[in-house]
This record gives sequence, structure tokens and C-alpha cells, in this order.
Amino acid sequence: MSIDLSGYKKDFPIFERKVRGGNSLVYLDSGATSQKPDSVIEAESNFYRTINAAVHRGAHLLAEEASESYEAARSNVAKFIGAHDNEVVFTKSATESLNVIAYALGNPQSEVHIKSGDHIVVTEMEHHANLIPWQQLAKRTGAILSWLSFTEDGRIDLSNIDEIITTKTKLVAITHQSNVFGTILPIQEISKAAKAVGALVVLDACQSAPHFSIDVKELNVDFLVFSGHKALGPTGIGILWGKYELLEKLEPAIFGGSMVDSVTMQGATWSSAPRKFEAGVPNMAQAVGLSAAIDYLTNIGMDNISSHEHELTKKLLAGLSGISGVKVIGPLDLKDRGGVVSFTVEGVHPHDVGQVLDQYGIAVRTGHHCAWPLMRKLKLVGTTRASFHIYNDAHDIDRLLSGIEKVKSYFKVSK
Amino acid sequence: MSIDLSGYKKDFPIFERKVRGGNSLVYLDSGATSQKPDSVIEAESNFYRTINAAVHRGAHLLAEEASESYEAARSNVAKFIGAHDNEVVFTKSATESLNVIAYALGNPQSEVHIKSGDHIVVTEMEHHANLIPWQQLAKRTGAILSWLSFTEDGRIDLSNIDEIITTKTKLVAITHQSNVFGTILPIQEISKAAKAVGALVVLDACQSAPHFSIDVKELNVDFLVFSGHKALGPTGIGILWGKYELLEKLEPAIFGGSMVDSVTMQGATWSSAPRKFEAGVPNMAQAVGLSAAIDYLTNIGMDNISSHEHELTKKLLAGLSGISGVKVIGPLDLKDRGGVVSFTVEGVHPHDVGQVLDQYGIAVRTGHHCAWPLMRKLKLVGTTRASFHIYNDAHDIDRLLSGIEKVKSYFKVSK
Amino acid sequence: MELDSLYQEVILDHYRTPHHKGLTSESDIQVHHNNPSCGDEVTLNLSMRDGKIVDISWDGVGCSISIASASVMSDLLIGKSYDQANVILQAFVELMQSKGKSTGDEVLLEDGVAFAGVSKFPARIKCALLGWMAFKDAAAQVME
Amino acid sequence: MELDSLYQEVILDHYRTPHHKGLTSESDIQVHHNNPSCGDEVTLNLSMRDGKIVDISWDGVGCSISIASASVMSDLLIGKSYDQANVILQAFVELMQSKGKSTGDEVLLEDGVAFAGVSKFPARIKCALLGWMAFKDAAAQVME
Ligand SMILES: Cc1ncc(COP(=O)(O)O)c(C=O)c1O
Ligand SMILES: Cc1ncc(COP(=O)(O)O)c(C=O)c1O
Repeated sequence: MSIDLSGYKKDFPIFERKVRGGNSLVYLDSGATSQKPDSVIEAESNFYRTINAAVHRGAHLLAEEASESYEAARSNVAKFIGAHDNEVVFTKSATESLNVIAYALGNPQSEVHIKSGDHIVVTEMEHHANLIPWQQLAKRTGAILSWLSFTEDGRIDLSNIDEIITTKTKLVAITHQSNVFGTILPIQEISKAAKAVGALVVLDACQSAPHFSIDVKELNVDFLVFSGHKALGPTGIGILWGKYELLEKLEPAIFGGSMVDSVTMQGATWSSAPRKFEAGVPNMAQAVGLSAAIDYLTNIGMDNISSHEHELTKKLLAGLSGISGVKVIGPLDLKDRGGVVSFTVEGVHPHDVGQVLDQYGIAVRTGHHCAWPLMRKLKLVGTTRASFHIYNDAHDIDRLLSGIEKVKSYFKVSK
Repeated sequence: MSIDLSGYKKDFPIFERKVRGGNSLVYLDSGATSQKPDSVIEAESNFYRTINAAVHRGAHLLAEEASESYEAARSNVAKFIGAHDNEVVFTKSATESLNVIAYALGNPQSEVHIKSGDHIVVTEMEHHANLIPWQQLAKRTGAILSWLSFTEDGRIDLSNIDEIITTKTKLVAITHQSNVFGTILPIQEISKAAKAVGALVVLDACQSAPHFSIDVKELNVDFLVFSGHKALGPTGIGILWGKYELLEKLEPAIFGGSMVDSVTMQGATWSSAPRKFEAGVPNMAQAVGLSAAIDYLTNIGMDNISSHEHELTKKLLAGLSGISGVKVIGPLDLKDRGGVVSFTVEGVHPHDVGQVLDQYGIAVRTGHHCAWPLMRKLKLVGTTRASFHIYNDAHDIDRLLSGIEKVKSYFKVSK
Repeated sequence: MELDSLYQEVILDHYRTPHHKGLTSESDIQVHHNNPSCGDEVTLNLSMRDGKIVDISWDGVGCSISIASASVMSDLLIGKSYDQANVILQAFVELMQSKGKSTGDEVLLEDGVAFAGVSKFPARIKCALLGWMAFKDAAAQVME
Repeated sequence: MELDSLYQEVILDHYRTPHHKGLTSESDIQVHHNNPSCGDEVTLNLSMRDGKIVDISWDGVGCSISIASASVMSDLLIGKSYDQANVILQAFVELMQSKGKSTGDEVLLEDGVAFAGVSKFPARIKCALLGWMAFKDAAAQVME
């Protein structure tokens, strides 16, 4: 039963342009960054046009109005993920959010922190953003990084979870949905194992929060991050959610104005969360833009969005299975699978696949997708990846499928 | 000889609105954040409307065009400060820039780094953003923080510079222009003293780069930071400039995608500067918006802008000297002084001064201006601060001066 | 003028001659609170006996709103039981959050209702609450 | 079609049957370069004698452009003096930076001129330069 979201595409001005070869745009790279509806672009512009001022700092009307919009954006994000307002920190990106958590947990002044010999657990399918900060934290503190692996069809391998998540484990950092395989991970199962040994759980929701409904309490995690730009929002805005009592136990990671309780030349003390994690004049217009994106998403309904993407994924997987020489990298079935489909074309390097598709107006991502260890393990140099959002439709899938046939003929793939 | 910039105000849509009491807006809070011309707002919107894609990651046309715009923005910033393209790093704010430098210099893996017993020198008039990161760096490394003081009229006190900047000094972090006093510091003199002992110099150009022409080579510093939002640019974008050979010697501070040379589960290596300091999908639209702001500023001419602000400062200082009970906090003369004027009104708390001014449509900043140690030293709870940019004019000064008279009569100040 | 709804005469009077300002030497507890966004500070001494507020004295620097509010707060709470004080505190906090829609309970809040207008100026609510929050903190510590 | 200016027949031929691919056992130096944005890698062995390039062999994974370019590069540079090789390298780099405005010096670059179209595709320039940069690095190290 497919949902008709075709009416929404016209809200996205980018589809009015033509791309290479005079073609209309088939944008299948939302996994990297999403397109923006007019309402988001306008929300950001209107902030500048009507209420622009430094938040939390002035006694004047503009500052009041700017502060109010900024805090309303925070509440809106909180509602979107089932959290309390004061648990939502605005950063510039999911990458910053993860680094902030890693720095805070690496600071011995934090009431909760990682020590030498502690274990940090990740998975072998993490995006670099949810891997390198933990490698560095391990390096700084003397902690040990270990990881859960994945099965041949791109699902998390939990067969040895008891050996990986042990009483030494203090932190488990995992992705909600793989940005290569499209697999949705069984977070509750993993967080249950983590909680059983008293470990904290950090969830990378970059590929989930923009596509289906999530609730931090149900997920039973301690921290959650995502990026505004993948959720129809502006660039330059990220979310760091943490349980309030945990945020209160952590030292901040970025220091400056508007995050202090008191300052002398010798030292400083911090205000409460979330303020203490937001040093400096914040990315105010971007927070307000993200809030408009959340309004746009929730107005359509996250369940409708995920159904829509589910249908597209089904159609693409079926179509790809009919093309010889094409191999899907990730689950072939639709169970616990989001709208991200990676594949290879035998005999053609992904970069060349992408280039030919681009000639026909089809924008995909090619390469290792910032998941290099995953690629190494699969002995692949990279994949071609198609990923969806609400503006995609069945016609896009048809154009992609016929594009792949053109790739094969261009590179004279005999199979 | 005054410069007529009155034609530019109409480019700033915010002045079309009315504020408290139905008044037109007199915006005298550019030291906190500046207003934005249409061209900046449009540049950011147009990025989303026409070329939005993740930079440096896709083989498709949008990604190419987005990458090109983003790198062109980098070149534009480089030209603006007399630097090379690959020395300019985009961050979210000056605050982030300073923290990145502090983390990088605190990492023992960096070829150049701060060690236990090293001295870090700041001034007693720094903004918290150029103070707390160094306090924290000192705490992490065992280095010692010391500082240059200031004279009664708000100028830097260099009388004991030889005792403060010594062979133990490895880093000197100073502001170019005080955001409280408006004083412009003698950077070349200070950097000469720093260089003589082999110390690095970090310059906080938040209050200078948006207002007068600067050149990193002439200033003879090693790092320079500023925020886009104070320079007519968008929120959510900051600049970190560093000498290339120094950037190459530093470890990055924020880790994730697009900043690596190679990644395994065990560790990672970095690409060259500036890329290694820009982990994640960057604040692309904001970089492009900042570039438009720089075009706008350079089209008017930085020298014209500083002359204009000089005239306004002169008029305001003269006007304030004629009001009894009003005391300027900072130099009374115009030598080495920018368009930031702090003052107190005897018997009225700054917060109350600001509130009454707001009622007449005049937006000023009140409080400690994120320079709390400075206020403590002056035994002030805060000041009221007026700060300018190109959209201000003589009429704004008249309204401010008559507003101050109203403050006095409202609070029945007898003097 | 809109401003007059913020700066009621009662407030300006308390500001000019604040009550219970100046710390007395005896107290069960001393707390120090500040408002980091504007630098205002209050130090508060509290004496309680048998669950009753015997004395409040305070000192500090701040704007008219924060000084007047601390003055009104001490007037109101001295002599009250801990429970009564909490009821008054709660009523004052609610008034501050009312966005100009409440005029306040004059029986409970007395001079405190003069602060109703503050609730329309979000940046000033923290000023009005500074002294009250110091009291709340101090009393909670004594009752522990 | 625009695409044909990128994927010249010469390029596709070199891609299908690359020259000097497969590392020979003897070399003065071995370098490993990669293109972190797409994961392409090349390992290059270089042998030099008396300032002359005696042999280049290489192996790696990459797209058509990077494989073909490494193939053309080794064809062109084997047998040349270090100085000649640098002239050719420089000419190729300039061609890549020409944004489609140069057709390349056929005498110097031979099959290399087939890459002229790459300069119109900014994302592919790095692919075309991968093998060349590996050579540059290796030669500079030998000459040190
Ligand atoms: C002198 C000075 N330094 C640093 C900053 C911090 O800039 P931002 O808050 O944009 O990071 C400011 C402005 O708030 C400033 O005035
Ligand atoms: C799974 C995952 N995690 C983290 C990130 C990093 O997000 P950003 O680059 O917006 O910080 C991405 C996207 O690039 C991602 O797909």
C-alpha cells in the first residue's frame, strides 16, 4: 500500500533546475545531505530579516525575540525525539556532537569519565564520525577500542556480543542505520546488553532521525546525535541529546561566552545543561531553520515518510535484482532496512558508474561513504549508493535502473 | 571629513520593521552580532535553492558546483585577510576556532605543543572565548597562565611586558580590539615581543576584521580567528587562520569524515590542512553567505567603513561628555580606538539603562560583555555598550544621547 | 508607556530603599547566587527555627528589578513557615511565567504583584527571580 | 555526448589493458598513494640510474581515469631523464588545471592529451593525477 507524497516535491526549489545533459534532477544522495523545502529556507532568511540578534545576551526586543525563537526550536527538537527541552544541545553537526561527547567523557574532571583500561565498543560498520573520535578518546585515556562485526548481508553480528560487551565496557557507540548497507540495527537489544554491564550508549541517528520516528526513551540510550542538513534542515546545525543527569555530570568541551556561571582570570564554573555546551553566539538562524524542517517532516508524518521510502527501496531492490552484474551490498530483504541501497556493477568502478549516471541527471554517491574499514573488510574499493527522501518517486527508480543499463553499455560490460 | 554610507542602510531588511513603542530600530549592538544585507541572505538561500549537495564527496554536478562555491568562499576569505587559501579553516564560530587551536596545541601528538611548565599569556581584557580555552589548556597540560593588565583608560599595560612575556612563554593570545573598551591593541609590538622569545601568537580578530582592513602578514601573528556573524555574514560560520607550516604540524581537534588520508579500525591518518580541520559535512551555505558578506564589505571598502565608524565614535564620545553622571569606560580620545563605546550612568544599573533605551527603539548591549574579569577589576557590575557598523548614522547617535537623558529622568537621577 | 508596567512605583521604591539589605551576623546558612548573563549577584543569610523563617538578610549588586524583588521577597517570607514560604515562592514563580496574563494574588504576594509586568519582558524574569532562588536554595539546605 | 570528452577511447583502452601494471621485484623506492575521497590506491616502484628513469611499475585499484592515467604516465616517463620527466609532469598538471581550455601538447604528452576532457570534471582531476603524484613523490625521494 503505497503512500502518495508526490505533492511535496514542488516545495523543493532545487528541482526547478536542469543538470548535466539538460536533464531534470534525480536526487538520490539524501544520505549525504538532503534537499531543503522553501519553508526551511524562508525560516532561516526570515530570522535574519526580522529578529536577528545575539540570543541570551541583550535586554532589547530583537534579542528577546531571537532568544524566544531559538528556545522554541530547542523545544521542537526535544518533542521530535521524545526528550526534555534542557537535554537538547545545538552543535554545528553530528560530527561535532560526537566529538563533544568524546571530549567530555575523556575529561577526568567529569563525574563520569573513561579511564585507562576501560573498553569502548563500536561496530565495524560505523561512519568515520562515530569511529575516529572514539579511537582518539581511547588513545588519550588508555582505553581499549573493540567492535562488533557484521554478517555477509550487512547486518550486525551479535553472535559474540557477550565477548565484546563485558563488565569492562564503559561505552557503546553505534549507528541506528548503516549509511552503506541501509540496515537498521536492533538498538534496544544492544542497549540492553550495554545497560546490563553499566555501559553508556551513544546512538548515531544521522540516518534514522530524518527518516523514521524515534524516541530516546524507547531506544533506551544515553546520548543521541544527528545532523540538521540530512533532515531537510540547514547546514551548520547538529543535535546532541543526552540524559539531563548525565549532561550535568560532564564537563563542557568547548569553552567561551554564555556557558559560564562565573569567571575569574584563574578559572571558571559552568551554567547548567544545555547552556554549558553551547559556548559563543550560537548558530541561531540554523536552529530556527531546523525547527521549520521538523515542522515540515512532522506535518507529513514520519510514518508516512518511512512507508514511502520503504516502497521505493522495495522497487529498487526488485529492479536491481533483474540486472545482471549488479550486486546489492546489504540486505536483499526489506526487514529492518531503510532507504539506502548500495550496489556494485561488475567491471565498472563506482566512480565511473556515478559519472555516467550524472550525465543522465542522476545524482548518487560513490566511494567508501566514510566507512572505510567496512569497505576494506568487504574487499571493495567502494560502492554506488542511492538514498531517498520524500521528494523521490517511482519514476526516479526507473531512471536509475535505466541509467545503470547505460553504464553497462557504455563500459561494454558483457554480462 | 565624513564618508557618506547612508545609501547602504536600505540593503538591510531588518530596518523595515518597527520595534518597541512603535519606534524605528536604532541598532547599536553590532559588537554582539551584526545585521545582514540582502545579498548575504540571498547567497545562503540560493545555495540551498540551486546547488545544495555535500561538498568534496560526490561525483555529481551539484556536488561539483557546491564544492566550487565552498572553495571559492575560502579563497575570498583568504584574500580578505592577506592569507593563502590552504591556511583558511571554516569552523562554526570564533569560539570554536579558539578551542580547536587550544585542543590541537594541547595534543602531545602535535609536533608543536604546550607542555607542563610552559607559560601561556593572555590579557586581562579578553573575551571569555579567548580566556577560558587557555585556562583549560593550562589545566590539561600543567602550563601556567599569566596576563598583561590594562591601564585606567582601557589601554593595554605593556610596562611589565618583559616580566610577563619571557623565555618560558610559548603562546600569547590577545584580542585585536577590546569588545568593552573599544581599544585597538598594538599587535605588532606584542607579537614582536612574543617572537623574540619564540612564542606563538593567537589573535582574536572578532572586533577588528569586520571593521577595518587587516593583513595577517603585517600583523605578524601565527593564528587569527573571527566570526562571520559579526562581519555582516550568517550565523554558524567562523574562521580559523593559521600559518600553513604550523597547521601541518598540528593534530586535528574534531574527528570524522572528509578529513582523513586513511582509516582502519585501529587508527587513522589525516589529510593536509585545511581539510584535516574540517571533519564532517561543513557549514556550506554559511561559508557561501560569509563570502557574500566579504564581497559586500570590500565593495564599500574597509577604509571607508573604519572612517565612518570613527566619525560616529567621535560624535558619541563628544555627546556623552556633555551628559552629567555618564562615564565612558575606555579611552576618551580617538587614537587607536574602534567603534565600541562602553559607559555607565550614575545611579542606574546597565540593565535598566538598556531597558529604557529599548523602549525608544534603541538596541544596546548591557552587562559584562563576556569579559567578567575586566569588570571585576574595574569594580563594575557591567556597562552599557553601543557599537557600530555601516548602517549606523549620526541620527542614531542623537537618538541614543536623548535616550540617555530619558533614562536619567525616568530613574530621577538628580546630577 | 509600556515601560511603566515594568517599573511600577512600588518597585522603584523598594529599589531606592531596599528592605533587609545588609547581611546580619547570625544565620544558619549563607548562599551566593548570581545571574551570569548580566553579572548580578546576591548573597543571602537565612535563619530558621522549628520550620519557621526567623530572619532573612541579603546583600548584592543588581538592577532595579533584582534589588526590589529581593527586598519584597524578604518582607514577605520573614515570619512565615517553610511551607507557607514555598506557597508564596510558587505563586511568584508562576506570576513570572505568566507572560503578562496574570495579575498575581494580592493576598499572597502583597507588593510582589507589582512584578506582574516583568513577565512580559523575558530577559528580566531572571532578575526578578534571583533573590527568590537564593532563598529557595538556602531553605532547602537548612531543611535537609 | 559530454561524457565522451571525458572517456576518450584512448583512456578506455589503457583502462582495459593497462601498461606496466604489476609490481616488478626490483626498484630503488616504493611509494603508496591514495585518494581518500574515493578510496583509490596506487603503489609505485621506481628505478633510476644516473638521473634517468630506468623503470616504473605500479599496481592499485581505481576508476578508469586513475588506472588509465597511471598507464599513460609510465609509458611516457620510462626512459626519460629526471628533468624531462618533470617537464612532462608539469605539462600534464597544467592540462588538468586548464578547465577544458587546453588541448595539451601532443608532442610532450602523447596519449596523455586524451585526458584534456578530465579538466572539465573537477571531481575527476584527482583521479587523473594519482599515479603522477606517486611518481613525483618517488622521484623526489630518489633524487634527494
Ligand atoms: C572579542 C571577542 N572575542 C570572541 C568572541 C566570540 O565570538 P563568537 O561568540 O561568535 O564565537 C566575541 C563575540 O562574542 C568577541 O567580541
Ligand atoms: C551514519 C552517519 N554518521 C555520521 C555522519 C556525519 O554527519 P555530519 O557530516 O553531518 O557531521 C553521517 C553523514 O555524513 C552519517 O551518515
